[in-house]
Amino acid sequence: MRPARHGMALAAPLALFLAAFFVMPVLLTLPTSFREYVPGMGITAGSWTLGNYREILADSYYREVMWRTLGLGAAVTLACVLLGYPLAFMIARGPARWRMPMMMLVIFPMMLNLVVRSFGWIALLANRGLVNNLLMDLGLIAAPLKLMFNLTGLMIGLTHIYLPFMVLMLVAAIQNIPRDVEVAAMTLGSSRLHVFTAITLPLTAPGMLAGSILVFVLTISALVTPRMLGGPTFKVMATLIYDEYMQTLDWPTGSALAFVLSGLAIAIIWASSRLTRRWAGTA
Amino acid sequence: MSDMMPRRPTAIAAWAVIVFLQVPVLVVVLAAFSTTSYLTIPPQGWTLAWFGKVLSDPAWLSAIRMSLFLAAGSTVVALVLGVAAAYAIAHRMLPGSEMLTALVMAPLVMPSVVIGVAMLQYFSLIGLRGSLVGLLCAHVVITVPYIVRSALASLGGLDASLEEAARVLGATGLEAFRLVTLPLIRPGLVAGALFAFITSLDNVPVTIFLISARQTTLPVLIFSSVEMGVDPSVAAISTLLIVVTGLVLLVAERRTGFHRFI
Amino acid sequence: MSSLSFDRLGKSYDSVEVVRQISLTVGEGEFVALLGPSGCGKTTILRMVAGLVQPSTGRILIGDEDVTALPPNKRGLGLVFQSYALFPHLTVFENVAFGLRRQGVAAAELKRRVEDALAMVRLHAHGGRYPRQLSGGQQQRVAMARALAPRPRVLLFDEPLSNLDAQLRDEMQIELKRLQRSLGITTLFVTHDQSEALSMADRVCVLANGVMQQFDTPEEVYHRPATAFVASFIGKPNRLPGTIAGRDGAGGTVRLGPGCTLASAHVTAAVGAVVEVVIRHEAIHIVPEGADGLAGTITLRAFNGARVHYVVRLDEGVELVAETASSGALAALAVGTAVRLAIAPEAVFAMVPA
Amino acid sequence: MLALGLSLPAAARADELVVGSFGGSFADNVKACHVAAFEKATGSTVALKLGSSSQFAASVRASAGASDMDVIFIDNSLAVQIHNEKLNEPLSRAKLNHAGEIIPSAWGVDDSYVVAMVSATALVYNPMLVKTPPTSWLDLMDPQYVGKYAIGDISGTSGLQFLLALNKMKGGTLDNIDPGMEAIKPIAKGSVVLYTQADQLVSLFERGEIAIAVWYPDRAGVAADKGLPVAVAYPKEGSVGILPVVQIPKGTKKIDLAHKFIDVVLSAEGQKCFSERAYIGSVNKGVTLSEKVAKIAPTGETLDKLWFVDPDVLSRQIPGWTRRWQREVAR
Repeated sequence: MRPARHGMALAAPLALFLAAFFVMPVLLTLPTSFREYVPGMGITAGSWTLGNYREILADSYYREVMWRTLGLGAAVTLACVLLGYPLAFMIARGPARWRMPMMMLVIFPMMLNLVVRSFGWIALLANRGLVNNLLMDLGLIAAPLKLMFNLTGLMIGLTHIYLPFMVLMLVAAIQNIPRDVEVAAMTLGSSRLHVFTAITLPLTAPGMLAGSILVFVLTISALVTPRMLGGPTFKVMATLIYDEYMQTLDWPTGSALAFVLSGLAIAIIWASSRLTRRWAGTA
Repeated sequence: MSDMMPRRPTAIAAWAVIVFLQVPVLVVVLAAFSTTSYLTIPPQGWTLAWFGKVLSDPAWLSAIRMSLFLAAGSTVVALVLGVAAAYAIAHRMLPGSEMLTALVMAPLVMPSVVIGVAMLQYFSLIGLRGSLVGLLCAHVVITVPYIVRSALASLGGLDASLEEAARVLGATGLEAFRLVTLPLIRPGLVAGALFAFITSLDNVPVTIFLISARQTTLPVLIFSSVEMGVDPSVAAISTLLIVVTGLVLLVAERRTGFHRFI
Repeated sequence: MSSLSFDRLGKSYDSVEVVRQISLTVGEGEFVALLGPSGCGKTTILRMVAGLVQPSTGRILIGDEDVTALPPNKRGLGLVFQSYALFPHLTVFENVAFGLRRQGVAAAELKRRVEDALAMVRLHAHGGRYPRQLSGGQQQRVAMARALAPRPRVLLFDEPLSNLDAQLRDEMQIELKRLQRSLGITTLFVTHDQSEALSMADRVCVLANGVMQQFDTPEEVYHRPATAFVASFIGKPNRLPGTIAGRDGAGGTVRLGPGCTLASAHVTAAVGAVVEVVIRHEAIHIVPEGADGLAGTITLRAFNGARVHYVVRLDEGVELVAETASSGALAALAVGTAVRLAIAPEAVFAMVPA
Repeated sequence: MLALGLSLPAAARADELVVGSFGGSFADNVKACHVAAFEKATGSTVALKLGSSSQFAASVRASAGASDMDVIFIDNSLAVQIHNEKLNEPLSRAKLNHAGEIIPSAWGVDDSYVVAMVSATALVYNPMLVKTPPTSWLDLMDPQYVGKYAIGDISGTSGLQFLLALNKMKGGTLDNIDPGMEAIKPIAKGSVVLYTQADQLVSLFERGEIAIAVWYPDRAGVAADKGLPVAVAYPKEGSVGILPVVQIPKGTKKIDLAHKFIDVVLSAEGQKCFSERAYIGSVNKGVTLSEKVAKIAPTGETLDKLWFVDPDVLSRQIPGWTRRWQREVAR
């Protein structure tokens, strides 16, 4: 065990850096959320109020957006797990020659700029986009499906962004399972399905949970994609905060919303990492 | 040999997901060749004009340079700061390491618009506004979580006695890290650096507040032109960027084989 | 070569003392085993010698040099880890060359010394391989070669054989001992395996709960255990509940059952005290019917090649395990045979349970 | 890379003016019409910082009286807000040679800004799909357009102005938006999209997804030049005027240079150049627009009928209206 002063010396640069360039700016923003905002006049100096927070809790619109954001986070996370697991399993356990190409194809789309990627989706998902045109030409639907400015479009766009993150974390988790355990279960008479549900899945749960936390957090604070694929009719917390900051210039409400969102996210991370520890048997 | 190998349905599902991941890439690449002056799919007529336009426009080129510089610079700084701290955390060398971990991850949680405005206010106060240093620091803040996360994971999987063996064999602490630990965690770090690089390369909400008039980044330039209409040159530039980063990715893979360690 | 000494060496973690005031000297070229159950502090001592753990008290000397404050890379030691800790990203050759490169040994000399070291462990053909391509035994020998190549002043082993299967372990014991002898290198060997310690070491240091129990030759430790702990830890003991029936100097009598008493040469507790009675299997001798001894009946016989074990139920109901050579008349007693057991008082230890 | 880093110093160069401009074609036009002339006249250089009105407002506020921009293009309501927050330098007409050529109503309160161009919110339609040009805002409700029209979200100027136009038609006032909100609800529900970026409509028109929209004549003019099938109609109830302004944020060290730039913007040449390229109305009385532009940009009678909403009221009311819109219209 090395002395603590070495640890301090190693960790201090990052700790000080974050203190100077993250904690300080954010702390300076905190008072803003307790200020009063007068439209057209700006932030009233010297006023202190809890009103912004009270309004967030009392206003049914804010509550709706908050639940929608959390719901969206959960839905995208779930979609990423469901779509990502077979792919991760294939990468981790499939033929070795497919490993590298598949991995590259997972990482590759991450390189596409988010704004441009959203344009790509718009071209695909619009009422007269590629998908609707194809379906109509095939005679499968009579009128275009609404694929944008609603949950569907946002789910598709956000799942596409965060799926690679999930796949990469799941691959690592699946690789870490000792194969003997699965063989042991099989010799004890388990079917493939049972081995998967009773052994493989629980053993990858911590990795899956870690990936889920990451995807969830990134989803609920995503801005560009919700703005472009969700539009004004499907607002989430991040776009609402953006609007308060950038459209109405009501920074006090905006920062109060931001701290509420951050608080929610931290609470969820904390709760789920406790859950992970319990699953992993270390709590 | 274990029987838990993917069977045909799994393989089909996996390839379907791979296809899903490539779809918008294909759309954008195709749109880059369209003769229309707006983004459209399928392209109407084929042209290379947009590539020519982008490659001859100094604004796009300098934005690309700026973005790549910023992404590379912040990734390097984040690697140095992040790996050192992760090392201390992983080896339980300091009290309160859980708090430090939480602090490092916090920028992921905070909505980035708020970080952007907060930093603008703060940088105005301390005189860093519009400076490259300030922008670099901001990007380090948003990229360092990915580095620390992957470094912690890599270090956690490492046998602590390897470094001790090196020490007993006569290596100094730094030598032991350089000769033993670093080569072993490098693939994990490459993966973390990849996330960091992409995060920096894609960032709009923080960057947009901190750039100065003479420097802008690619995503900010694209984002600001959205308001005034997007022509296929953004698709062309994205295509170019994808090709370049794709090649970098392949080279990195060749050199480190990092895909096996993600 | 140098000697290795501890002077009141101690280590505490958060006020828990895991190593208490150990003083001993490993002579030049001597092979000393640190023996004890897991958690006794032996590995901590080894890591303090290596410089991987800072002692809380006391000093460590190599020869006349006080190395207590030196970092591990300045101590000139060789250490073979339980996990071998071979560098997975380096070839066998580079693993062995690692320490030499730290010393700045010139290329030609380095090559020669690496090859010598590999030849010494009979792996000269394996220099280009990676550790994962070797068997467990081969990895173990690479670890040896790597530790020896820089010509350390003292060689340290941390349970190096515990990951090998039984037969390989026996072979390696002999090989390792031969190597140590031929090099004449001062060696400290940590193990929890008494047979390993007894068969390999010149002297054995038995530890319990961070306290040195006995430091002596294997013969002394085995035949004249200094403490009750040593008596129960070395050899294969019968452990029975009993009470002290009488005292007589350092000895006395213990009562195992209503009508069963034994003379013991090692009694420390007062009359009436509840004790644990420890008697090694091989100290219990089966004697012919009619001779003096405790009467009982054989209930189980187990043959393991060199020895035969009998479980004998005494008439008073107590069960004891006795052991004899696997040939001769006493080796072929059937289950149900009535026998008598003779036990020398020197072999009976009455200990107050911890 | 390193050289690039070092060549980007924190402090602006002494002879360089930083101008906050909208991006895309707007920036191209500013470069062509204003920057070139300014650089030629003064020998100084201009760096354009691209962004939106609200980004500039946010940035000016965050930098609290020490803005890194010397001149900004910004919507008039936000310019008023910046003035209310005391974050701007007043314009000095004495330093502007062309001040006298400007229509009087272009000047902001206390000369806190000056209008740089005149645009409007009007109806834009696809003449291939719409045989009779629309004449009224309410034509949107015509059954033939069901599922084939689009209006903007309140976060964009056109959405807000359409709301105000409807409100006025239904008897509302700037202090009572209820009639407008009620009227716009069904229209918003039927809109193909509540667009947030003006150019979203380009692809909608192009794909024939919409036949008519509440949009900007200048955008329509530029798009028509590129081959988009669109024409402009000013509703008889009167359109609502859009006034992008120029303003000097507080803290600039180049106040004279900033005035010189604004002078170029206001000059007849600058105005004419911008108008012709962008299909936008001029504030310089000496400018006569070409017929092609005059047909689209607000001039003459359409200009006279434009309704210019008091920006001071706007800046105070917009946050409240936005909230109501979010909750009642877009929900």
